[in-house]
Amino acid sequence: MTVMEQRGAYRPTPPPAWQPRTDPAPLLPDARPYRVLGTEAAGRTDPDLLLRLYRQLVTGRRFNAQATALTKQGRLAVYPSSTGQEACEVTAAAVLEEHDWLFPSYRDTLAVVSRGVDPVRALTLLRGDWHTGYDPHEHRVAPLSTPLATQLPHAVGLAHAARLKGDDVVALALVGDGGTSEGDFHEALNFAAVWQAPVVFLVQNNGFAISVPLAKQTAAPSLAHKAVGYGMPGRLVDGNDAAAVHEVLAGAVRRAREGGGPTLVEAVTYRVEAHTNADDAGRYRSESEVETWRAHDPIVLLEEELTHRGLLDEATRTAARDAAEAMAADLRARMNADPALHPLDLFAHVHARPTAQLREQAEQLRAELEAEAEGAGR
Amino acid sequence: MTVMEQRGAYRPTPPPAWQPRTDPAPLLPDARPYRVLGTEAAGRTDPDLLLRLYRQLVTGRRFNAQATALTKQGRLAVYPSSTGQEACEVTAAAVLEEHDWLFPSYRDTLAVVSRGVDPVRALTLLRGDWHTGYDPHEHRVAPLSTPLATQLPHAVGLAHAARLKGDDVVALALVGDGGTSEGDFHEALNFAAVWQAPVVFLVQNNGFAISVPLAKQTAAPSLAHKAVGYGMPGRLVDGNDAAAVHEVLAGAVRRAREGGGPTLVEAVTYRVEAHTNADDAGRYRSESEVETWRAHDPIVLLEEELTHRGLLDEATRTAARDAAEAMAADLRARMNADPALHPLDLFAHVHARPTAQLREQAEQLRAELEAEAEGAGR
Amino acid sequence: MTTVAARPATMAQALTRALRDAMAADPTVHVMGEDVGTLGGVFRITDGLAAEFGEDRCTDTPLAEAGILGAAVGMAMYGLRPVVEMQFDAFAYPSFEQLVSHVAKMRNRTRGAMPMPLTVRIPYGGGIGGVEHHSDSSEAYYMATPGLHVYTPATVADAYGMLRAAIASDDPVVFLEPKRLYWSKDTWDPEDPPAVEPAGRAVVRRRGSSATLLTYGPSLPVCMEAAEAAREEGWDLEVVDLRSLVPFDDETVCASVRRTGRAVVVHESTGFGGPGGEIAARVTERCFHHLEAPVLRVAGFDVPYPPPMLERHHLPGVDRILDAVGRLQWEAEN
Amino acid sequence: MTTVAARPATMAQALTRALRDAMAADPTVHVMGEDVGTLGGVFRITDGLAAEFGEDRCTDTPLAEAGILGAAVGMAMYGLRPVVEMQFDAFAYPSFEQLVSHVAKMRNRTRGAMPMPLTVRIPYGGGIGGVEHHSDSSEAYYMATPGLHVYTPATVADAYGMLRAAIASDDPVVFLEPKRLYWSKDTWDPEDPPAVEPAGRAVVRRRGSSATLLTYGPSLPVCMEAAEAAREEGWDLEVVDLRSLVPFDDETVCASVRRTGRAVVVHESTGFGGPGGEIAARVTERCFHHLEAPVLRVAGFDVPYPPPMLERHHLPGVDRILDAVGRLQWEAEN
Ligand SMILES: Cc1ncc(C[n+]2csc(CCOP(=O)(O)OP(=O)(O)O)c2C)c(N)n1
Ligand SMILES: Cc1ncc(C[n+]2csc(CCOP(=O)(O)OP(=O)(O)O)c2C)c(N)n1
Ligand SMILES: [Mg+2]
Ligand SMILES: [Mg+2]
Repeated sequence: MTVMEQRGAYRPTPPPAWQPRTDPAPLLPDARPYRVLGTEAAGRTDPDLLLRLYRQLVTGRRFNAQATALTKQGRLAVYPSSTGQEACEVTAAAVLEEHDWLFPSYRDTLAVVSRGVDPVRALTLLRGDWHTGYDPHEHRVAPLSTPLATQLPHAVGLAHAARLKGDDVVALALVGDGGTSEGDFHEALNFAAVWQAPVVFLVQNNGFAISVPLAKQTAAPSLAHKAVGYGMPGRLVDGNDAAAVHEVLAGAVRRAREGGGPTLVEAVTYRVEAHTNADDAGRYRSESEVETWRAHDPIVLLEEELTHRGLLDEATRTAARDAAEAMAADLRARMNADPALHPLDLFAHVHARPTAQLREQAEQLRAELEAEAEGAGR
Repeated sequence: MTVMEQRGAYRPTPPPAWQPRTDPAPLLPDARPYRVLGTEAAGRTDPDLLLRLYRQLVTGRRFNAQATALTKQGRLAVYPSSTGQEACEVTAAAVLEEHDWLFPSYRDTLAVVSRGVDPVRALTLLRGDWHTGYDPHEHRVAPLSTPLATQLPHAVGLAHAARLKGDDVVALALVGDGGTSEGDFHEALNFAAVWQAPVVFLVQNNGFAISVPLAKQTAAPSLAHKAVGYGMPGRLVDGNDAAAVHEVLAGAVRRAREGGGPTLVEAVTYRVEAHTNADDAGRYRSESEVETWRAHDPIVLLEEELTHRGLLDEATRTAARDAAEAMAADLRARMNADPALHPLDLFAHVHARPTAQLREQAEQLRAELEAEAEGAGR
Repeated sequence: MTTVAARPATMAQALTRALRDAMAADPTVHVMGEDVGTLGGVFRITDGLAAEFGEDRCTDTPLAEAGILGAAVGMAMYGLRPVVEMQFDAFAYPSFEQLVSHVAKMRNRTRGAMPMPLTVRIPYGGGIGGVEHHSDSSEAYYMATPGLHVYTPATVADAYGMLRAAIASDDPVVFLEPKRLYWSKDTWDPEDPPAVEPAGRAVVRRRGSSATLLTYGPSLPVCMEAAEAAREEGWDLEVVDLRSLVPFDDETVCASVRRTGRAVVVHESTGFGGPGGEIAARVTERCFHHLEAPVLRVAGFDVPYPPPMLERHHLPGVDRILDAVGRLQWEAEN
Repeated sequence: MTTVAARPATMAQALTRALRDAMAADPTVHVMGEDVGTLGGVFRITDGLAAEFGEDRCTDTPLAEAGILGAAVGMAMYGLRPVVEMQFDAFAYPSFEQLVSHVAKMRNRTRGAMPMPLTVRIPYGGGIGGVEHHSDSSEAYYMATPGLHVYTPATVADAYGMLRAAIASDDPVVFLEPKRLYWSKDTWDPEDPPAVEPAGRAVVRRRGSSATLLTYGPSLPVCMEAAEAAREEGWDLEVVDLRSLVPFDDETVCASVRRTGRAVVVHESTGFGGPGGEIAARVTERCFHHLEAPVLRVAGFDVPYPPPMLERHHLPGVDRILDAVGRLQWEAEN
């Protein structure tokens, strides 16, 4: 009797019903980054939106250049530029409603500014006069987060809290490719999926974490593929294609708003400049690699599309450029002054009310400052 | 002119070459847990292996029962039983070569014992006389790890170190379903994949993290689906089917040994007893749910297969039972004695050489103990 | 609420009652952590809360402490008052970055715009026969982190009052619960809870004139016992329960030490780098000319917390406290 | 090695040289961390190591500090001597659980069978105009963790010698590198490195008779400057560089304080709960009858580290040190 024949008579104990908790198929990202500009999909785009994004990209690029220049003039302690990534930065702000929240990472000053925060205030951290220069509640922008990926659970918690309260709030959280390796990334995505929190995670995969290229960061097919492990959809998009980023992010935000839960979006882009003004990118990558990406510049891509559609005349270009220059001039002027500093602020916000010890320490500093002033007065 | 017609003449800037870093398709787990016993695949199994596993399961079950009994007698501080999960526990040890390493989680005393560690030594942690009772190098078993998931990066580091040295070592690391939510799980899997370290991660998904059911732990299609996000294969297996677990783990170990890199295996099983002897499982799950799983018991499954194939006679059963009883009797006897304690060991291994301060403190304790002994002697 | 007993009540019951009352009084109070919902926590402190207030108010989270605390930070940003339970002291460590870099600093970072009115409850300390990682005294880490408040009750009534105060605080509070006092009983009546008083003050638990024992949490009962035993030796010891390690009540502490002229700090935490150094140093700075002897410390040894069968040798006990009191240079007085 | 300059050398160069020599001397030494390979680290301390020893010996890891340290633990289990670089002080916090629960405890847990001969290099402290999270002084956390050694060099020669000693140590060492001294220069000759001496000893950097400044790392140069300035006020200050916070060199420290009768502890770390409490307390315990005044502390304020434009108000400077010396009750002497 063969084993096969035996099977007929044999009724093994059935396993308890087992079901995949969600169907994995729709969670998987496309095989290649989604593009709109220069593809058939571009025909569906709203010309006004494209023009608006164009103006913002031009201003954004200028902002990055101006901020980098300010480091050279000693007006900023450091600036991590998002040049080349402006399509992600401005779009992250553009897809949100006023009552939504943005959770930026340390590189995302441009997204913060695009959301309406006064550039001078947005740059406070990098200028060095205080850690955060704006009231997060005013524009619903969390502080720029320096410890990588730590802002992601904050976004989840805030979105969850808003949903519990019945408020219409979506949180969009930004993180870099390097940040996806941190445990906090994992924990945040898991919480978001379990709680079905209205959060969108946008990973700007700009190819590097300082000097470390993506290949040393992950062996995943794409970062968007991480989504399936949390039971949320992963979307892969060309991060230099502003229209594509807009469509994908807007869709994810809509989904979150409608109760569909979180989405992980990976935008494939490139950090065209060095990590910060203090970094020497020549130590870890070739100029020719950078050149490839300069050719795929988000502004150029959009200009080509707009030009092709006859939407970009010289007047529009000039207006965009002028607006950017005006922003830069204003920023330059306002940053070209020493901020008013209050040394006793050191003690003002450590606790709701200073402890007796902090009051003593503040008194000590006050006395020192007075002595200093007297000494200077003499 | 329509947009479509325009496309013809328009050559948008091409994106830089983008390739998924690995093909995701082969990384995805099967849609349902892989089974062998009671399926056609059972015909391929080695009868000797099945019989060996059978004997180990019977002994393992008895070990769990005996250890739980020892808590009632006050001989163990606590015991987290792996009853119902013995197929995973004994197989995790069975698939390894002598020079491989096992990284157990706190519930895996049975895996440690199955690897050859003296049960009394394996139980030292839970008895409470020292944190680890065995020399990890002797059987290449890391200490039972209580902080969940923290042992996973250790396994990766060890496997990586061995590979750098050119040694033939595979590390098999155990973790629970709850442990997969920790950041360390994420970081370990990512490091393993980037380094292509010879590690196998076995998640025993036993349905609960203490009281928290899997549905509150993750929204993923399965825990095995997390693998794709790291670029390693995910395998889903019926954790109560010893033959299936053996086949899948042995395959993953082989792959790792041959330089194919890490694998994530999710074994779907069930914690039949309470979290520990101190837990009251009735507070969070129904007896009927437990009953469903008792019917899918790993020993019963294997007995059915063996019986059906005519491999299990009464003598074999009796021999297995007798061996288990002998193990239990020996364990009972040897645990039924107060371990020799050396209070000054508190200071012996904090550093390679005790600091001056620790020497002082040891002297203080020695004096106290002497005074105590004198007092008792009086 | 089914578990609140009539008097006498345990510290565990008082804590449960505090959570319940805080949740009833303020809909923004949310309890979250591992096993806090259906199970009511491994120490049953959150027992009944999910049933009474729903799982959205008392939530079983995934098993990830950084995620729990990080999510709580986000919830606090939105105006909630999260009360996080860490299952054991050593299992709070994964959330250390969230605690130090965000919880402690968010208010300061935003010039007060984003306060962090959250409470992190951590069962701490040893003496319960716990296996490794279940008996750490981690208060030194939290004391060294500006921006946090650190409370630890030692009595049933304080467990209630201080937990209410912690939850009501607009600042983040690390609330350290001495595990081995969970089942300590007192005649405090849970049905008639005391008014919530602002924490931050130490209290003299026993008046005495010979020397002051400065202690907190799990070591308070040991010090009370030592003070009783000291009478035989002719010492009349004062015992101060610090209650709040941050803010530190220099006033009460120094008043006592100035009165007695001698002090011993007693805690379970390791001596080197532990809380006792700070306490002894600041008392000495402030009371130097009143001191007849250096402020001594009785603490856990400078070793990783021992396994259950050896912990009695590690924990400060009555004898070790009396030995230290004996070393307070009594001859020098004459 | 292309970056090691002729004398005088910077502390950064001495550290690089120490790593290089350690790697050359012992094939089990592996350097790992974020950006340590191709880039040579953000402070260039690992510059040239990947080129000389290959990427398997000096490895750019994924961006995950717990993973880095956890993997290093596993590598140490297999007999390697990992040297981990944390990029900045505050970015070591994600690895806190691995450090406290494993690195510090593994040897003890296994009765010596599994030592952890690994080094965790952490650039620490402020004064470099760093934005938030780039200037923390986190030594109190590590001092409070039994099982770790904690070293911090203050001179170029010590940077070399102590890092070699840390790597050679069979115990885990948290090696705190004062960032603002990275570019400090000394005539130490990298081509003729001093013999590696066992760390764990303090050293008197300046002899004096009036009072002792107890300090370490970034505050040593400030104290030396203060000692010079004090001469104008008629004080002849002794300066002790602690070098090793764990183990602590009570002998050298107490010998100095007994000689001078007065002491001030100086460090950047916040005062409350910071290292100074332990230091002051243990000095007082041991030298009480030699003290003319309480041991005072000059430390960072009890606030989160300030933004660059305000840090000068936070950091202990010469004036604040002299003020403290002035409060050492000089009248009482007469
Ligand atoms: C927890 C933590 N570790 C390390 C750092 C130091 N650091 C700052 S930026 C950076 C690289 C970030 O790379 P990525 O996430 O890809 O963002 P990108 O800089 O490309 O925008 C590192 C390692 C940090 N800020 N936080
Ligand atoms: C870091 C950490 N957090 C919390 C705990 C407390 N704890 C012990 S077991 C357990 C549940 C573990 O669940 P799972 O990972 O599924 O393993 P199982 O118990 O089912 O084997 C928890 C929360 C711990 N040991 N470590
Ligand atoms: Mg990047
Ligand atoms: Mg489980």
